[in-house]
Amino acid sequence: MDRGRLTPVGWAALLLGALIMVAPIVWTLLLSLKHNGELVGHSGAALHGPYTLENYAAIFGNSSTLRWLLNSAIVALGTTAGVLVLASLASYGFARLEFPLRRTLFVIVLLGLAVPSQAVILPQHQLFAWLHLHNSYPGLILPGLIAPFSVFFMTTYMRGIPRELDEAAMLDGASRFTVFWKVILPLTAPAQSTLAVFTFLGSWNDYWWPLISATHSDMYTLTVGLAAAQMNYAQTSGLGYLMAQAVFASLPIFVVYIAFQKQIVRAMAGTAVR
Amino acid sequence: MATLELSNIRKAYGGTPVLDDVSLSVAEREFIAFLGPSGSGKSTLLRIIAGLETLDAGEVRLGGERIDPLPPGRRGVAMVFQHYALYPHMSVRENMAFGLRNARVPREEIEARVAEAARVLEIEAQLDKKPAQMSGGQRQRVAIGRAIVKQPRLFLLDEPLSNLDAALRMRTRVELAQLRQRVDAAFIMVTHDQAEAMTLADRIVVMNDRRIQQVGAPMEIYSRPANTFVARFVGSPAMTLAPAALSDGEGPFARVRLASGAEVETRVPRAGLPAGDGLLLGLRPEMVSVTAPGAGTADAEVMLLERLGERTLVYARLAGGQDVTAEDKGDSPLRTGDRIGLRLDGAAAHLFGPDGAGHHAEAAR
Amino acid sequence: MNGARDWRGLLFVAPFMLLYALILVFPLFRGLWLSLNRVDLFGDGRFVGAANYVRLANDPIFSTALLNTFKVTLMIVPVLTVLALLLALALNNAGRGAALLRGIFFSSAVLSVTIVTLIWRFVLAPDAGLLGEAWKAAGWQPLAFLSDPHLVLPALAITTIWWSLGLPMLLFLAGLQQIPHDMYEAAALDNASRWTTFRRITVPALRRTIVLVVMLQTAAQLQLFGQSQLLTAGGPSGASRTAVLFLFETAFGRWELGYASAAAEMLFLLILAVTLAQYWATGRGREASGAR
Amino acid sequence: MRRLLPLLLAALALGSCARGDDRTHIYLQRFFGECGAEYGGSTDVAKAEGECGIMTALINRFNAENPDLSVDVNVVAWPGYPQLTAQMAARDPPDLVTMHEGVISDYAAKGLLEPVDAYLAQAGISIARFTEASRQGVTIGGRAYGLPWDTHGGLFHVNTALFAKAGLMKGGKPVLPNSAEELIAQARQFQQRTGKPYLLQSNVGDPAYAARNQYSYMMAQGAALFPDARHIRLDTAEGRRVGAFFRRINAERLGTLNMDTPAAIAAFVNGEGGIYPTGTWMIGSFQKEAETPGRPLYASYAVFPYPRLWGRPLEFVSGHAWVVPARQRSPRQRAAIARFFRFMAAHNFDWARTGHIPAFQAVLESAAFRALPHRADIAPLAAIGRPLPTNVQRQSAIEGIVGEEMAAASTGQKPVAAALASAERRVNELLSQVN
Repeated sequence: MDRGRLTPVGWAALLLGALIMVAPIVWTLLLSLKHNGELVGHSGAALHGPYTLENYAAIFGNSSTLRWLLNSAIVALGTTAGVLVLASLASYGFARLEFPLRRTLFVIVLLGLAVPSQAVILPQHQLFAWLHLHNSYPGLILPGLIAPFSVFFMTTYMRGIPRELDEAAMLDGASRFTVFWKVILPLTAPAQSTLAVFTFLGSWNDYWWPLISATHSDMYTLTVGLAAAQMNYAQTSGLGYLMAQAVFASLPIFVVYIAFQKQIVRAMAGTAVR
Repeated sequence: MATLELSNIRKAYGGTPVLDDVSLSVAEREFIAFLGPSGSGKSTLLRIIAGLETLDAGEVRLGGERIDPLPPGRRGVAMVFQHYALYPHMSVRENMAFGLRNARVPREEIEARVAEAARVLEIEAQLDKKPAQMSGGQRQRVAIGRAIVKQPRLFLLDEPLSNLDAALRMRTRVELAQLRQRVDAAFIMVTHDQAEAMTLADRIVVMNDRRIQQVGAPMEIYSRPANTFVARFVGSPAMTLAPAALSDGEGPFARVRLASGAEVETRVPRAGLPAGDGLLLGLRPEMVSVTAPGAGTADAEVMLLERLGERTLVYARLAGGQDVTAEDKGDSPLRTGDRIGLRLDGAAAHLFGPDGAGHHAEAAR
Repeated sequence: MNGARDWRGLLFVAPFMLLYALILVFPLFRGLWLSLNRVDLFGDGRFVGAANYVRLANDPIFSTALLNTFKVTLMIVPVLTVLALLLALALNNAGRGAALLRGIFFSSAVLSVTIVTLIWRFVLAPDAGLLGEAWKAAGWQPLAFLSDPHLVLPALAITTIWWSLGLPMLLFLAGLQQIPHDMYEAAALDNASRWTTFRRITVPALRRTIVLVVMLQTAAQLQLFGQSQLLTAGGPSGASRTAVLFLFETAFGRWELGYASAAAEMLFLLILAVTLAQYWATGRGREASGAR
Repeated sequence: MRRLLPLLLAALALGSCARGDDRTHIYLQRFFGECGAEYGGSTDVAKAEGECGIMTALINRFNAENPDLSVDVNVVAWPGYPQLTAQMAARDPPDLVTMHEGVISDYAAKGLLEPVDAYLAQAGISIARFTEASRQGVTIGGRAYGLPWDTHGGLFHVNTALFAKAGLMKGGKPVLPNSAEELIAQARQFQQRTGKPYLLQSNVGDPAYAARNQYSYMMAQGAALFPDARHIRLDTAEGRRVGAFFRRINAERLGTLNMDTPAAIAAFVNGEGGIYPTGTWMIGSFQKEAETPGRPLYASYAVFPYPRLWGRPLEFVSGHAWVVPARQRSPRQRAAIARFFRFMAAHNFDWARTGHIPAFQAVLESAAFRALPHRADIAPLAAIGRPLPTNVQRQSAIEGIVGEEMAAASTGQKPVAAALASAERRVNELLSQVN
């Protein structure tokens, strides 16, 4: 949009902001490139060389970080896929179909918007214990699947799709499911991407649930794993390695974001189109 | 033999009736227009035929087979939607093929039918485009094409021309007329545009207030409106309806007196007309001509002139306050405020009873 | 609609609703029941009625935690919303520089809370942190962000704002792209100043996005947990203990499941109240739920 | 999404795929940090350094020596009790867990831990071989609930170079105070001469520091901290004396106020202060610094138990123990646990290289231990160390509360009396809720 170029002051503020955003990350990067021993008590040593990749080599050499990364990816992708499937199905039902209790059920879902996950996390923990779901991927994924926001969001979006399309498809002999699958679902692509980004980030950054559900280190997600590794002590003697873990853990998702930045914004914009 | 048979259809939306005991029979290859104001139930009726709405009572039969319990896709009908309802994510080809695929028509046949429809509609070059890349007129053709390929027994058109600009509307009207010549199916078109209905339809079904008001050929609807609603709704500008009382008299035809005192001799048989006042005299503009003051049936004042080129519409007010629309020649010298005389052509006038039912001049038959 | 007014519609919503009932509705009521019991994590308990709630009402630690939660939310949400909006306005163009800056401002959102707190300890700690070094270089006494009870909540707020800027910015960017160009052209023809254009056109057009951002962020920040636990452990002297940290400590540190459940219910009610109040205050609840 | 799904399923299958081997698995959960990168493959215990390194190497070694067993290690963030509690609530606890002795009673009282007498017997370990502090630490009601593994407590880590500069060295040894007044005087002298803080304190995010001070110096004055299993007594003359003393130190800026543990460690390593009161566990790391030429701490490191300030030289100690959560186990697993106990007992000396006091009397008295740097100086800890009473539950949460309140008092955020009263009230309320 060509409306109003930024003033020099605006640019300066923007660049300063960018610097504030970036400085801690650059600092982390520098720390991760230093020999651990050099950093004991002297984190300032990271400002100058020599730099080394040994901390990254160590991650690949022998460490749980890769495993945690895999877990995080599985949980975040699984949650995202699950949310999209469940929310799409349910939203189609709520947006388009008539069935007994439809309004009641939808109101129940809307009420769920106000339930903080913390309000139910303790009984959830009990429940998952009874179901023997702790320390498993389903155990980590399931609580993320029931976000009422996803249904609210998708239903709202689907209601914006002209009903004529459903009707045309029904006249074209499509079954309810075909209408959903071949006509409505493709049209929700922007909403799907937006929801996917939200869900993925939320799941990737979730802390408390994996903290109490994934208690075996081979089931840790990155968040919990790094918290376990990040003892006070490690901050002193293994700082470089710790930071390398942090960088390594953030890299994949960052790369994905950079690669899809445009699509993500466009998808979000598309979410409100029409 | 009737293709489509609607019997005693009733429909209500939660207590509010929208269709009340509607019956209709459509002949083979007939083109029917549902004409009526919005809220008259015409769209609901169309959607009931399509299967997009359920009915509360009654039956829909197509080719003798009862179709109202069937899902829309199995009724052998095709529909062209007001906003086309093209699938935005599919190409034109896919849009047209979608219904056939669902019906498991063999692939070669699908291709053949799509190609034929595209040829007829002259959209062959657009087959791989998405709807968003096309103009409104092209989309309209795709929507028609999507209906054609299904080879339905009945086409349902929901206000098909309302989204087009005036020029395109005229062209498409012609094309629709040509289309019906080519295909072996009946057509039902919902419209609120009487010109569209008059030009395209074999018969017009005028609907209002949950009911069919009149069914008939276009000219019959125009010249013998069944009731005041039809009289007012069909024809532009609308027919003047002036309160009138039956004058005493002996002749076979009714003579009525307007509030202004003017008397009009009609050709409507006196027999069958209710006695006393409470009648309405119906006059189309072409039945009212302008004369010098005092020279006509009644005197009036010009309120407004609408110059249409080849003729001029004169909106005038009689002494009793009754508004009348008259017609004058294109280069009429009249000006607003002029006193004029009006000659009411009683021979072509209509009379409507207190129940609204129309009584028409015998000669018009 | 034909053939749809039947149970088959239920098939579409059933997978979600069943899970929802199992994982959200059931625990919600179970939690309510637990809150009426004196029960530990291992299930030995007895019904005590409202005793847990009475205790909560008289527990200064809990009220401090609640107060902290509200304070930190109030520190975060307005600043975050305004910053994200300003950024979106500044970066809403197609240039390469803007794309790069968008990437930079979003980058922190991909970090997990563990990493964020790890990084920010090194920024905030007065004796070893980036800010401390900067302050010292300027010849000032470094601010004790993590140990001064007056600075610790702002420290959490700064960390959180830094961390959470990305998504609201993205939402605003998306919202800005919705505003028809001709509205700006019309405004330009009307000789509207930039400020007027912003106030009369941009803000109203973004109203729904603003409401969305504020509501989402408020709900999220009222549940702030990881930053407080990992960065300050709730200290000093509970000055940064949030309601959720209280809940966590009570449940898993003190094993008092019933008491923690009561705290969870209180938190639930508060968030519900705040959300409803916002919903109400924006006056367009109807619009948000009805339309797109 | 359609492309991702198969990938996801494959990953799931891979992840849940059972390891098909016939080794007996026991699941071990510990804190001490994760250092697989450095010690992941190492079985050379003697070369390992630090708690994490030595622990990792020891377990690697055990796995290597026992090919029919597999100890699967789970590293949790210190102290790991919330997670352990969550696991137990989920009825899925590990087989072996590192636990502070003060915490054992919580779990033992609930029947969540197995008494380990049988394992000890099978491993040929007699309780009589434990040090007094260790024996007390793991015994509840006459039964042993864990294999004690060390005794640890607070120590004054001293920078002797700065002490020399401050004129506080005598006969090559730092001069430590023998009373509260003396400490203040020496601290003032130290700060005057060096311009650096006398005490480096980790008051931020480390409630254990303030709690340790409070416990130790109240015990030293003969105060009964826990008159019974349901009560703590802090708001006493002794308690106020300790609280006021640390308040005074901070009011006079004789100690640092705003450091967290990493900052305090860094400060000490960089020679930024005289004394860093922290635990036994830092000896190894600091000694390494002291042996590295060019480092600020080079050849200027000494370490001693907390000095007596009032009453008797006593200090609060705790210990690490290996405990066995109650759950179904096969005889082979039980045998494996016994073998693990025997192995760990045999390597108690290796663990003592971290700086902790060994749990076995024989190791404590061994020449090898005495030959380790500073061990002669800290050995008294075994004698003057006093664990908390094992009949009081929730010691971990109590330490958190006491530490939080006393840190607030010592840094001046709260009046001492108010902090003591508040801590007492909170702890007693907590204990009253214990079922």
